[in-house]
Amino acid sequence: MTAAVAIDSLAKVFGGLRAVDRVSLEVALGERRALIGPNGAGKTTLFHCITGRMQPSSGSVKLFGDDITYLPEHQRTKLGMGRTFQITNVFTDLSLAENLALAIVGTDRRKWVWNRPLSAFPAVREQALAGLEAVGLKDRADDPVKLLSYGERRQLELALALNTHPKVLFLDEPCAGLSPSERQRIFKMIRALPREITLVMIEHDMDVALGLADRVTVMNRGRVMAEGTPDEVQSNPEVRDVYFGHV
Amino acid sequence: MKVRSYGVVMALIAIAAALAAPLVADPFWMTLITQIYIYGLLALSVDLLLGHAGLYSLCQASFFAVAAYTTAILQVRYGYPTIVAAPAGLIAGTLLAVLYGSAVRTRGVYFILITIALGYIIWGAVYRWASFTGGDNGITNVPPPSVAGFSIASQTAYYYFVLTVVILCAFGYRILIRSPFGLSLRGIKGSESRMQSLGYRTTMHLYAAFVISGLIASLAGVLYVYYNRFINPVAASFQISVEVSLMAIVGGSGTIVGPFIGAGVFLGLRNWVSSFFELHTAVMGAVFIATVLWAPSGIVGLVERWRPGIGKPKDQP
Amino acid sequence: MHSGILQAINGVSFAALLFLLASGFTLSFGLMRVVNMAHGAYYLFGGYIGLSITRYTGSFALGVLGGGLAVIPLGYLIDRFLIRRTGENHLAQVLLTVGIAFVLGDVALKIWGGDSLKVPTPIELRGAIELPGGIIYPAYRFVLIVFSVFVGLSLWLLYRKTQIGAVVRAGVDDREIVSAIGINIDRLFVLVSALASFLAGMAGVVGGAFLTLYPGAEWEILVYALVVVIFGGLGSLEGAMIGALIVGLLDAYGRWLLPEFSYFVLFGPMAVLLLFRPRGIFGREG
Amino acid sequence: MSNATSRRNLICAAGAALIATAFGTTSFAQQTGPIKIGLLVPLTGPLAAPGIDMVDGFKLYWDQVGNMAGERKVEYVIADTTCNPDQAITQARRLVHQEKVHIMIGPLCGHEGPAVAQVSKETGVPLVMDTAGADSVTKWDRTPTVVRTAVSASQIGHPFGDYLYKELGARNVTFIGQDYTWGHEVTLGMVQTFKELGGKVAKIIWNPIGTKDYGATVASIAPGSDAVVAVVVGADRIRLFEAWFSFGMDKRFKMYGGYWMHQDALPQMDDRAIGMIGNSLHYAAGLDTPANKAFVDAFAKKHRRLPSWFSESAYTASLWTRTAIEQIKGNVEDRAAFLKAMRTSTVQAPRGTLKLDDYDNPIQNVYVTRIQKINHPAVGAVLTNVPIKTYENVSQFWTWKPEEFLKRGPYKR
Repeated sequence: MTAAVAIDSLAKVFGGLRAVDRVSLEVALGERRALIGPNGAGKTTLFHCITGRMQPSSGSVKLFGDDITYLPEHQRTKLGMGRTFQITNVFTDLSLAENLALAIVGTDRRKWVWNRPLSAFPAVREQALAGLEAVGLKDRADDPVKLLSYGERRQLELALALNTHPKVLFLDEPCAGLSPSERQRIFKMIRALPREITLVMIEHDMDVALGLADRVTVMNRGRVMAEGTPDEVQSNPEVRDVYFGHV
Repeated sequence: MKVRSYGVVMALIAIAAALAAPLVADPFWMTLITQIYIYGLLALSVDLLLGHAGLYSLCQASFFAVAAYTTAILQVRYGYPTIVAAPAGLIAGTLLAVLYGSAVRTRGVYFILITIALGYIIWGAVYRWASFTGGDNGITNVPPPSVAGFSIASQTAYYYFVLTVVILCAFGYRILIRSPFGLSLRGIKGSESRMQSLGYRTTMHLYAAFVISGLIASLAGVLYVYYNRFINPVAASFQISVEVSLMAIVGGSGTIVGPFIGAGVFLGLRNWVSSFFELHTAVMGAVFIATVLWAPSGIVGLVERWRPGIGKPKDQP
Repeated sequence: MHSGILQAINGVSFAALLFLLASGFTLSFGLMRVVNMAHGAYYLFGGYIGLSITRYTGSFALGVLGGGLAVIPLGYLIDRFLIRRTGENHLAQVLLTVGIAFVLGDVALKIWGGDSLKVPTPIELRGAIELPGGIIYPAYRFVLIVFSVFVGLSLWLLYRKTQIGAVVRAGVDDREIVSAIGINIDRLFVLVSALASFLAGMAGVVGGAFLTLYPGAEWEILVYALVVVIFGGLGSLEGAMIGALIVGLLDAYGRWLLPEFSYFVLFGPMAVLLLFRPRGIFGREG
Repeated sequence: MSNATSRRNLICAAGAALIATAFGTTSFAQQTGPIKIGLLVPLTGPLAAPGIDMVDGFKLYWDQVGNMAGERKVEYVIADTTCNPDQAITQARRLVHQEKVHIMIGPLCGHEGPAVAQVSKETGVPLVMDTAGADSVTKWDRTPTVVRTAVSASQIGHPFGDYLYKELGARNVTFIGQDYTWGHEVTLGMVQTFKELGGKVAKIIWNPIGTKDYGATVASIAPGSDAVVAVVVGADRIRLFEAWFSFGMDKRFKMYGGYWMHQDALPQMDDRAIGMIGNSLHYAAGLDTPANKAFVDAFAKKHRRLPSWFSESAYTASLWTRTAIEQIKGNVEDRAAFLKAMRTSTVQAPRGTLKLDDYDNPIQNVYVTRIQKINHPAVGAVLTNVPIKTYENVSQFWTWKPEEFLKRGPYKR
């Protein structure tokens, strides 16, 4: 069986700095993988290279066996890749429903329709409301995003990614900057996702990461330093030294 | 649906006023209002990019001028009828937009600068290629538009013609910006990176918007040449591009009426102030400074602010 | 052959003036991310003030200095109270500074009138000097080239070899770093913006001595300055030098060899360059 | 423009008085209100200075005659065209429809000329075209309601070509021409007469208006030229002057101003200009006639400078207009009569005796001038143009038959 995501000795160099240093990684179909490591370990850069935001300096990325290393980002999305951003990246000038509508039509040809108003697509509206309901924001569908709290925006961030119907979902610190109770909320939403969706998630919060993930990859200084089940990783002395030593 | 009915009522009042204008206004005001419609349309073309897609194009005068020149040259020099000359103008301006559209590969300041450069190329061409464009003197005596023996010769008739075209354009524009495509432009303005990750090839969307904007500018150009019966290189100048974008901002960027209100304020002010105050350019400059600093959403934005209780989505039943 | 060399020197002398104007523009963009379309108006204002000083005192050198200095407070006030309020919104900046340029242009028209005025140069600079090969060249322009090279060299040394320059360069690369290491970025901004204003005002005086000053001159020269920074890359001092040379030479040779296409010769290559290298020759990608 | 529209506009503009026109009668209800004249000039923009010269000449005349014409008071409105045809059209329409002027005078910039002529055509309000010199206005694109009191571009060019060959003895000439319509027509007018006599054009160097650096221009003068002729406008006049001397060209070539050292530019030039041929023009401030002396003295006394041809032009346009108004006894509501009076009267202007030809362009003297320093009581030592050769009663068609000229078509580069 082919892996959902397969990365082969991927590297990204900025000037003289190797932000990502020959990382190889395989995530199986349906797997939930957490990516942890101290600040500056190269996790987000690795994410950007996988999702197409950045071009890797060398190495390759495969999605369901197809080489997508040089594919533009929007085409990756069509192949079933979804992502969230570490720094909330939603459309603040639009309403929540419009945010979701953009995600819903983004992967099909309706995004090019110019001669009919959006309101002529009741299915999109319905889907948007359903999508908002899934993250508990349905009653705010017509509010502008401006009025949302930070925590609610994080929920919308997740809803946007989910509504491109991803088969593989990359979550970049979904709980970044949230209060413990808000974390729990997001955590629950992620946990409730259907198992068919392969998850790759950067997470600082060890409890969240370990409680959610099937397997954990630990990065440090651009390299993978350990990989295994949460238990294995937790008991790895090297990891404890580098990572838990700080906590 | 209080808001919608309010908007509809306002639109109807505006249209009724526009229809009645020739009955009360003297010929000078009629020409001025016609001019406002045409420049408003050009400002609207700027605002499709500026207010929706977040791109600031400073070469809109190029499409305007190329369309106007094409129509004028075909009519005056080669004697083609309006039915050929006007569509040819539209096509020529739009083709230029298809060509210049490659500018959407850049963003931000670079986009602004490249469009300035592209604008200067057209200006230089119409200015220097005197044997074809009439150079500085331009092309005069463009006949009134006439189709199948029916000529729109009187000022009032042309006024109504322009009004009809502008209203149709405004409706079309309204559908466009409310369509999924229109929404995608606002999405790109909000966050291009997010749009890409949602599956949009953003450059293509911007390119399409650029071409549509060029088409609207070309339409304004064709309307202009039949209005003024005269065209010269000033129409292609950087100054015009700047002025129409200022109209869009002053009126209210991202709205449909805004650019027209802006055109009215700009042209009205210029004609009014210049009749008694020497430093009228300074007055104009001061208006822009004030708009940018204190009323970035323009006159429409100010009106919205002073209209409590209406226009806020929360108040919907 | 003879003409070819003369045109080259012509191009270089025009480049010398363009560099004075464009270097300030490009530096203030590099550090503060400010696109200042009123830069041409600074040029015009500096030129007019320098002209008045020269007429009053009879000293061209005082005029150059005074024209430059006089623009500093003007630039500071505009920067501090108007441009600063737009944050990093380039669009608002462009509109705002266009508005400012309109106001300044009209005020200048009111004060100095609509005639094209020439800044009087000292009598010893009015003649021509003979170069080897029998080429006669205006002494003034020769001095302008020397002056501009001197200014360019000083700027380069300031930029590359001093503490302040290092901080400015760091600021161009990453503003957060500069704030993080505890440097008062505001004071740095004021310094660079004062320098940019000074250079523009000074350029107005030295330019006004051979291009004359008149209403509308601010836009004509600004367009050239924009082309310079587009060629060179926004924010790069070296780019401004190379860009000024390219534009000066393209302008001189273009008008000599292809007079009918002189606008294309200047703007055509620029448009093509921008399409393939949107950030100019020295601009940084990404 | 259809009859319907022009009639509508006529009615709007002049009111009941014009109902008579519709009946084709010759008796007009004479109005007693003031006569309103609209002056269209650029007060801002690149040609603001000549625009102000025009305003000064215009006002001087009406002050001198106590703002009266045909026993009616004269009021004027000055509109700023900014040297932009678009703005010129709008302002002309404003003058006609809002200010209800009876007559328009102006504009200044060549390219505004056809634009304002069009408004005159649309509305029927007579236009006394002043200073805007586009050849076509009195040749190929004539408008019945437009008469010209200033000059056609090539009218001043033709005599200079003749002078260049016959009196200056030039045989192989480089021309420096301003690259826009006025520049083309003046320059190529010279080239035409010069070539017909057997002269050879070594090179024509075209410079767009606002050329910053004349170094490139003077460097590309054809080496074997025995003379260089300059046709330049605006700020370019001073830049060329600077470049000419600082490149040491005065030691290598003979330079003649075909259209160059006008009175408004001379204060920016200096004594190096003395002795040079400055212009070939229908007016020179140094013209030694009583009429001109009176005009120059009055102007200098008031404005502390000598009048440029723009000032004289607006002065004369006003004089001519008033002469016509006097002839029709102030009945400016009768536009046809006014235009007829303009076309038939002979005017003694500061620049000489003027009369319109059959194509509505003045037949007038053209003066080739030399720059001299004179002492004017009101201004002091000042450089000015002094005529050294007068071509009398020059037609816009020079010595050709009008039909011949018209068939040949406009001068184009």
